[in-house]
Amino acid sequence: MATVEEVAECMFKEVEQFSGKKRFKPGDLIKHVQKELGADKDQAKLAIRALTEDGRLVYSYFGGTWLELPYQEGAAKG
Amino acid sequence: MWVNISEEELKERAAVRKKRPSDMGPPHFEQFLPPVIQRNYGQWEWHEFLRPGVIEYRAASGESCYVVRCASPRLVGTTWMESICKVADEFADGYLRFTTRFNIEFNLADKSKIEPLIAKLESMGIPVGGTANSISNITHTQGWVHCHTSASDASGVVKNVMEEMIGEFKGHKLPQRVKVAFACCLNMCGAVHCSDIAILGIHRRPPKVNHSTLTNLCEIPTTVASCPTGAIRPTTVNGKPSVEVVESKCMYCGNCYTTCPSMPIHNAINDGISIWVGGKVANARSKPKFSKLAIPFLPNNPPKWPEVTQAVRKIVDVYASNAKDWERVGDWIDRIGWPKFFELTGFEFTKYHIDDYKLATRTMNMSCHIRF
Amino acid sequence: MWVNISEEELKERAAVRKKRPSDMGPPHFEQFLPPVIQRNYGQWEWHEFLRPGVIEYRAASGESCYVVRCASPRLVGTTWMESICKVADEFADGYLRFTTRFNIEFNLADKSKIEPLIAKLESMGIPVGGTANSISNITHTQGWVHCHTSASDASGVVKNVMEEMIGEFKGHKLPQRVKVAFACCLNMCGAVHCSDIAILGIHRRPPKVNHSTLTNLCEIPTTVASCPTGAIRPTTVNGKPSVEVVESKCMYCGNCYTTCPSMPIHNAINDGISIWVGGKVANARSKPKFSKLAIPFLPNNPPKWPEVTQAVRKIVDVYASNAKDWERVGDWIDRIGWPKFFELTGFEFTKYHIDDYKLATRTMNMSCHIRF
Amino acid sequence: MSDVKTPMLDELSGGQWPSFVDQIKQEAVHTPRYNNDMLKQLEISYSDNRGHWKHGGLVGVTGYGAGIIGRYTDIPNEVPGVAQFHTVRVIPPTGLYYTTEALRFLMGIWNKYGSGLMNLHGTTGDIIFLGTRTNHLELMWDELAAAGWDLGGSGSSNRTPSACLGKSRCDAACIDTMDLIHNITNHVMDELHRPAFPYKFKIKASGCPNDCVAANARSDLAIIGIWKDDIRINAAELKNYFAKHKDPKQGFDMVNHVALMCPSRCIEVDVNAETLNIRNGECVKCMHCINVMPKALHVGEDTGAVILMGAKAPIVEGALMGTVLVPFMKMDKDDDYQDFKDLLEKTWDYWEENGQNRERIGETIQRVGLAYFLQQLELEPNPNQINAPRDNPYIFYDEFFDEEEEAAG
Amino acid sequence: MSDVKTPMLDELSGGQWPSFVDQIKQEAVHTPRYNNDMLKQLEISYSDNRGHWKHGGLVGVTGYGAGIIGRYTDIPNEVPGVAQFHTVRVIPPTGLYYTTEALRFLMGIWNKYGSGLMNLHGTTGDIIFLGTRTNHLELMWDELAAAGWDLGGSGSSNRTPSACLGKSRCDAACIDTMDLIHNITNHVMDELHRPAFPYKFKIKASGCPNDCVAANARSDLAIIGIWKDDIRINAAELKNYFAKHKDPKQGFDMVNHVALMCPSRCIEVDVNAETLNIRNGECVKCMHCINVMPKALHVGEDTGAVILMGAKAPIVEGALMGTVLVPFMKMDKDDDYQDFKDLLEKTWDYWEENGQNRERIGETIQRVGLAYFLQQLELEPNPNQINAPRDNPYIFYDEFFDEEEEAAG
Ligand code: SRM
Ligand code: SRM
Ligand code: SRM
Ligand code: SRM
Ligand code: SF4
Ligand code: SF4
Ligand code: SF4
Ligand code: SF4
Ligand code: SF4
Ligand code: SF4
Ligand code: SF4
Ligand code: SF4
Repeated sequence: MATVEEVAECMFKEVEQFSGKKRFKPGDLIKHVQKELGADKDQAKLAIRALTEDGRLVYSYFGGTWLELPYQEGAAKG
Repeated sequence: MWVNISEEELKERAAVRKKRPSDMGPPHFEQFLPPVIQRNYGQWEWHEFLRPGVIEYRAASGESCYVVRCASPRLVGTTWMESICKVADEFADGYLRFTTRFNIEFNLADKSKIEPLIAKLESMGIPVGGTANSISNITHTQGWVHCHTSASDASGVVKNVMEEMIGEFKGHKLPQRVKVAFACCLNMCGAVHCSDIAILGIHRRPPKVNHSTLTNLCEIPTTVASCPTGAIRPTTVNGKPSVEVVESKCMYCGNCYTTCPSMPIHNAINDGISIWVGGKVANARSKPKFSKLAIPFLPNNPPKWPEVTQAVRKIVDVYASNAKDWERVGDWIDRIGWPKFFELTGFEFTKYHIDDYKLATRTMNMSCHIRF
Repeated sequence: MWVNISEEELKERAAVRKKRPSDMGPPHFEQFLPPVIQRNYGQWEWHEFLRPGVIEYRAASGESCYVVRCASPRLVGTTWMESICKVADEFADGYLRFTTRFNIEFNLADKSKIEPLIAKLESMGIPVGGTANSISNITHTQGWVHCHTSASDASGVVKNVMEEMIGEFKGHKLPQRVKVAFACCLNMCGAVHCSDIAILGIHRRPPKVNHSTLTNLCEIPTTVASCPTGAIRPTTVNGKPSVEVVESKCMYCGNCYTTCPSMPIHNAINDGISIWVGGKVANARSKPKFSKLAIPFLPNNPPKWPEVTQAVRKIVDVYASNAKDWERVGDWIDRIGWPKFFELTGFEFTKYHIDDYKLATRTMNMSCHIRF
Repeated sequence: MSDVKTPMLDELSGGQWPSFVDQIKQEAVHTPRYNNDMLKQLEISYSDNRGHWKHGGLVGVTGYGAGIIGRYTDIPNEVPGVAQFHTVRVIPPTGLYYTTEALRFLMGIWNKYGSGLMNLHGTTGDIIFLGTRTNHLELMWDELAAAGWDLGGSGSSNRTPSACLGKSRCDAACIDTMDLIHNITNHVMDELHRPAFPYKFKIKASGCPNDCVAANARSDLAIIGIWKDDIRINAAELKNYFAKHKDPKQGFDMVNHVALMCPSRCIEVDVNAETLNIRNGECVKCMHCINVMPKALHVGEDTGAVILMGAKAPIVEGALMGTVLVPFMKMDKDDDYQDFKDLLEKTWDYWEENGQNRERIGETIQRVGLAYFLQQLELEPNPNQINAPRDNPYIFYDEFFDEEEEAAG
Repeated sequence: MSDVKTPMLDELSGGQWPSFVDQIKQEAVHTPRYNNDMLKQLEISYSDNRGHWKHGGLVGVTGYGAGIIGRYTDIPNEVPGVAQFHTVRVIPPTGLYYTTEALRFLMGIWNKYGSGLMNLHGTTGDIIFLGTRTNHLELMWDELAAAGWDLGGSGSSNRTPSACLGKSRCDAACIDTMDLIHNITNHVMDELHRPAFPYKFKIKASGCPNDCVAANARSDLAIIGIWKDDIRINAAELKNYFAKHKDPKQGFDMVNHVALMCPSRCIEVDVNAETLNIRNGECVKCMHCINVMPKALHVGEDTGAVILMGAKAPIVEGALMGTVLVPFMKMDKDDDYQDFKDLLEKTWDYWEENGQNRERIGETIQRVGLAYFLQQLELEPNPNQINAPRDNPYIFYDEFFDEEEEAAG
């Protein structure tokens, strides 16, 4: 059984790898770690919590909610 | 930093932030209930309207709670709210309540305070009413005050319509309650899809793509994915990757603009307002109903939006003089029929009124029930 | 050649065939109208039911036309029809008429002939009735007598149901007319989609492909194209081209079998009958309504189909004892609600009753209108 | 009687309702060459719980593409007499009135060329001759045609139109359905006999909204009589109904049976004053009050027809009732029903051009949208065409301001 | 007053209905750093007929994925004060009762960290603080949290649940909506703050079918109070209503206002005998008669809730009202509303697994079919879930006889 830290790392890598090409919903990442690591949903949620509380991933909201690497957004750029 | 906080405090805060409480939910409502309500919670036996804006609730204990309801612009500043708090302190022991339609309520245990309270509110320019067969406050949304996809201003239209309907707010002169709602775009954050009279801001043109800024500000795949109807597709403009919009697929929701600021949906001359009627939520008598299209387009005409105000006035007047007691707008129209509705209001019936979306089949008159 | 025509005549005919008339349409109806009807055509003022099966029509001239209506099995032989013609000659000056529900009508100018005519018909075993608040003849289709896609027999079921309903045919004892229809497959050549009580033969399994004969008898592309839902696709079986059926897409219409005899749709143990209720065509009171599913499956149980007969009896009895005067079955159910319908009939409510087709959204109870 | 053993069918012989089994048995005596095997096959179906027919699409008479439905047994060795057993559809006189002379002629033909079994009538309204052989078709048709009887529709044709008895005998008829349908049937002869449509097309006419020919539910194009002015009231007869109301033995209730059953609630009855008032502007012409009191109430005098389009059975897109295209059209006999024929023409033109294969006109309308369809047929939008306006905001505005122009102007 | 020139807005100042313009102008005096530019931008919108905001998706407070909506002006050079103008959603006390003390605390925070403008309330029911800057968010949140106020939902989260005032003041309440929603709100904290659903999810509870919080139309999961037994009648008060009926001055009509408006026509009134009889088995619990005579008629005593699912605004598949899932569920306080929580759990499990991106639960139900959805949630089919059974014959029979077996057996 993977630890919450490992689950978080797995999620982070997925987001990092596709940054700029694909966006992930929390649900996508949960399904990803379920598939990759056999993590359960509660673990996955704790991992997201750790990632966002540490600011490694940020939530964004565009129609729906996404998890992304922190960046400066277009709307703020003028 | 516009806030007056010292560097020190800032650092201190950052340190404790990790331990900041979270997920504590709302404070328990009990502490905010006026004593007469705490005492009689769940024991109410009947209610009666003493006058427009005032309701008496009688409990099994024999005690009564007197509610005085007054208007609020919903978009309030702390300055004004402070004056409301003062009224609550003076007349209602420091308790007050908001309704699900943004009105303010004072719950009194003491009947003798009703008239002085009303006098006070009126002196402050705050109308009392919105109960029973009135037009209560308008359920509405942000408009140009805060939302990016708005096709019209919410607060401005609401102000004008309520100004026109002030008599209906302050009186019980209609056959039934008339629930009015406003939403500034098809997202319909107001209750527009199920209101007696609904005012809906509409875009009529697809977003305009600003090809020069798009690649800087937005990711192409995300932008393409943002469209719920698949109207956006990648393309190349002047050798640079960009997107284009298939006009026939766009239903003007502005979702692409949410995702990508280079796709503004506003269109000063084509944005405007549509009017819908006959919706309701309550299960009283008929089942809940959706609002149906009455007027497909009225121009945005700030600051007074006279076309909109007049249209609402027309509907209210025709309804008031034709419906039976207790008949909601939608029930009344169902009884007299849509041909009569268009005849009585003088609104034009156009091809736009005929549904052509997924469930359109069920809106067609598949019968010989005809009215001449 | 089973016909007795000489070789000579055959040749002769072939010669003149080129000049055979065509497109002459129906003979003009006027020549078939009884004189009392010719005289008063378009001048009728009112009608009155003198007894079940007998209607008086009064014309402006003061003349009356008396109609006597009797049953017919619709599937008739020339032998029996000759005996009917004799009756028409004897009592109705050689005129007779068929109704849109296969009944036979004699239009009399002379009131005194009514009773002898009825006596004659009854002596021939032909019941008189089918007017007003009765169960008239059943609108039905071919069944095993002539159609290839039938999931049940039409004439057999109809015979059994009418035998059971003979009292309702001969009397005016129901709250309103009850229109019954039968169709042997989803094509619904009867009026099953809009009848008070509808009996529908149903297949429940897709056609079985006879791979060995298919290439001989059918063209693959035509067979594939024959399926209205695209459930058929080309495949290869034992090296030979054939087709396969995607089960989840098949809705058992038998259209493929029409095109290709190697795809029989019959299934002796899974074919059967479903019962539908509450449809109507007339615009009287409510708009025309579709029939709604009451019983998803009853077995084919020839020759008596007792399950079907009993189900119809149940519906008729519950309706007769609960509906108000003038209320059609569908209007009655709409008033008391479907939960009560299932309670009163004792029919089981199942997942099959819940619509999941294109317009299903509009069949869901999107309200708190609930009956306990 | 025939000596074919049919123990199961025999259980349906006799009884109080005329038996189809007896009909076949009688014809098995009369025309055994088909009907002995017909009985045999039917008994087999009753035992093995399935039909035994196969469709045959290739039969017909020279020059026509309609009127014959081919059928073959799937057990020809057991029942060679019905190895071929096709049906012939014959157009009946509009209104289904006959003389015995005419019927006897038809029966004579059928005894000669077919099984002697028939349906009077098919559900579309044709005379159905049930069961003959391919090589008899032309011969039979020679004789029918010579006597002035024509074949009915089938396949992707305009099917045999039908009418309620209308003005011939009914006090409610707003239009002369029989004259109209006779006229229209002759008008569509080519389309009826030489199928060229995307799919079948049915026309039915009822004289009033009671719709005794089920046009609203079973015809692609329904013509249903209606009136525009007020319901006529016969005061004297109305008094009689009030008297009936007051006599409890009569079981007649002017309030519950008339006023409260009016769907638009536009009838006010005062049983004491014996007055009945109808707000005709709200009346939906449903016929109910007229049906209940046929002596006192009558349809108006300014009559015409509602034209509805698109009814059909469920396959494929789900059943449809006809939807109102024209709320009121005069049915002008003197003008040879030209307005209606023009509409028919336009409908066919559009459908032939744009209908997909196996798509009934009702499905075409659903697919392209009613508003668009009306435009193509040059018909005006009218609120009577709908139950209610749209409740979704997906309006395809095709009128808007051109920004360049505005900017310039 | 602020010296920003707003000639158009000024036309909406004053009047009989409280003016939002006056509110902003007052705050422009009080908190000019945001509101002068707020006024300026709004005046621009009024002149050029369009909004000037851009969405910003990235703002939030650490650890939460909800509660903040980002906004930027698209003309930052002209109105730098609102270059950033985000909103903050705060969960209000269930039922929207406040003390002035509590309100003053909130206002104090907002004067310190934001524009001083707010919505009381948003249409979902949150306290909306309107307009602040990114770098103020955490600071403000420190103070709010310390005082026990929490942020509301946004994005693909469980949104802030809301309730009508229910038993706190209403004589019609069948369930204790405020207690229920307070409880549920605490129960969904994680789903509210850390969005992980396919799309938003809203829960609302009304105490009776009058539905004063519009749950039936505006919440993915609606809990609406109802009763199973008979409507209670207070005989003495009923007499008073009959008296009212007989006094023409009162404008009260027991027949027209009560009996004839009952949708199921299950009320019989005899004004002479002064009796009123309700056939409760046919009553659809619509509330109408109780609304008209609140002193004489009362909801029953065997109370619980209807659970409806799937209401939503039109985008994308068209608006939906909630559809009945469970016709009657006991709302058991002592059991901590466990039945309801179990249903919620099952719903989320199914939807998280099977919902498509941006698909509200109502759309999921439409897509998979209600019957199938019920099966997944282990709920029984019940005729109260539908208006009417299917009218199309496309039944997917998944029970049938296996031919091999039959043949063998
Ligand atoms: C205070 C409030 C609930 C709250 O928690 O805030 C409320 C309170 C009451 N409602 Fe309501 N309703 C409130 C919003 C609603 C809504 C929701 C809305 O307005 O968006 C509805 C459904 C709207 C709709 O159908 O479109 C609503 C539909 C009703 C009805 C049903 C009306 C009908 O269609 O017949 C009644 C029954 C009645 O009219 O007697 C009712 C009755 C009542 C009663 C009489 C119930 C009672 O016994 O306490 C309350 C006082 C009535 C009054 O104000 O006239 N209330 N009521 C809401 C006041 C809003 C406002 O400020 O105007
Ligand atoms: C003979 C008749 C039934 C009867 O026993 O009376 C009949 C018999 C057949 N119908 Fe029908 N239909 C008959 C009236 C109807 C009706 C009723 C009506 O016309 O009022 C309908 C429903 C209304 C409608 O048109 O929608 C009807 C809807 C169908 C359908 C489904 C069409 C659809 O769009 O949903 C089919 C399937 C097809 O066309 O492939 C069909 C197909 C057939 C075929 C041709 C089956 C086939 O594909 O070979 C049947 C030939 C049976 C046979 O053995 O002769 N038949 N068919 C009726 C014609 C007799 C006549 O001309 O008077
Ligand atoms: C003879 C016939 C017309 C024809 O051209 O053949 C006919 C004749 C009359 N119909 Fe009909 N209807 C005939 C089929 C129909 C049909 C079609 C059908 O049965 O498939 C309908 C629509 C079916 C439906 O709604 O599902 C039909 C719906 C009506 C109604 C409306 C009933 C209602 O829903 O209230 C009336 C009015 C009434 O009941 O007084 C009516 C009334 C009448 C009257 C009283 C009209 C009149 O004044 O002449 C006629 C005698 C009534 C009777 O038989 O009780 N007729 N009538 C048909 C007899 C069929 C039969 O043998 O039973
Ligand atoms: C603030 C509020 C309107 C208001 O002025 O009160 C609001 C504002 C927005 N809504 Fe809403 N919605 C608000 C209640 C609603 C409601 C009403 C309700 O909850 O009862 C609805 C209709 C009911 C429903 O949920 O279906 C609603 C249906 C939408 C939709 C369409 C959702 C759909 O499935 O059809 C969107 C579009 C989206 O989610 O992308 C949307 C999106 C938005 C966004 C976030 C626009 C966006 O994509 O950025 C708006 C942010 C405006 C801003 O400037 O802050 N908002 N939104 C309401 C929330 C305040 C609160 O928390 O109390
Ligand atoms: S209705 Fe549209 S424009 Fe108005 S607040 Fe909601 S999302 Fe924004
Ligand atoms: S406005 Fe909506 S429908 Fe149109 S392109 Fe943008 S996202 Fe798509
Ligand atoms: S309903 Fe089906 S089986 Fe019966 S006659 Fe029509 S097509 Fe043939
Ligand atoms: S029975 Fe109908 S749906 Fe099924 S495969 Fe054959 S043609 Fe297709
Ligand atoms: S449809 Fe009307 S006109 Fe025709 S027979 Fe029936 S009642 Fe008479
Ligand atoms: S015809 Fe029908 S709608 Fe018109 S008044 Fe009579 S009952 Fe009412
Ligand atoms: S929904 Fe019912 S219980 Fe709640 S406030 Fe309205 S009337 Fe009272
Ligand atoms: S609650 Fe509604 S349905 Fe029930 S008796 Fe009262 S009015 Fe009729």
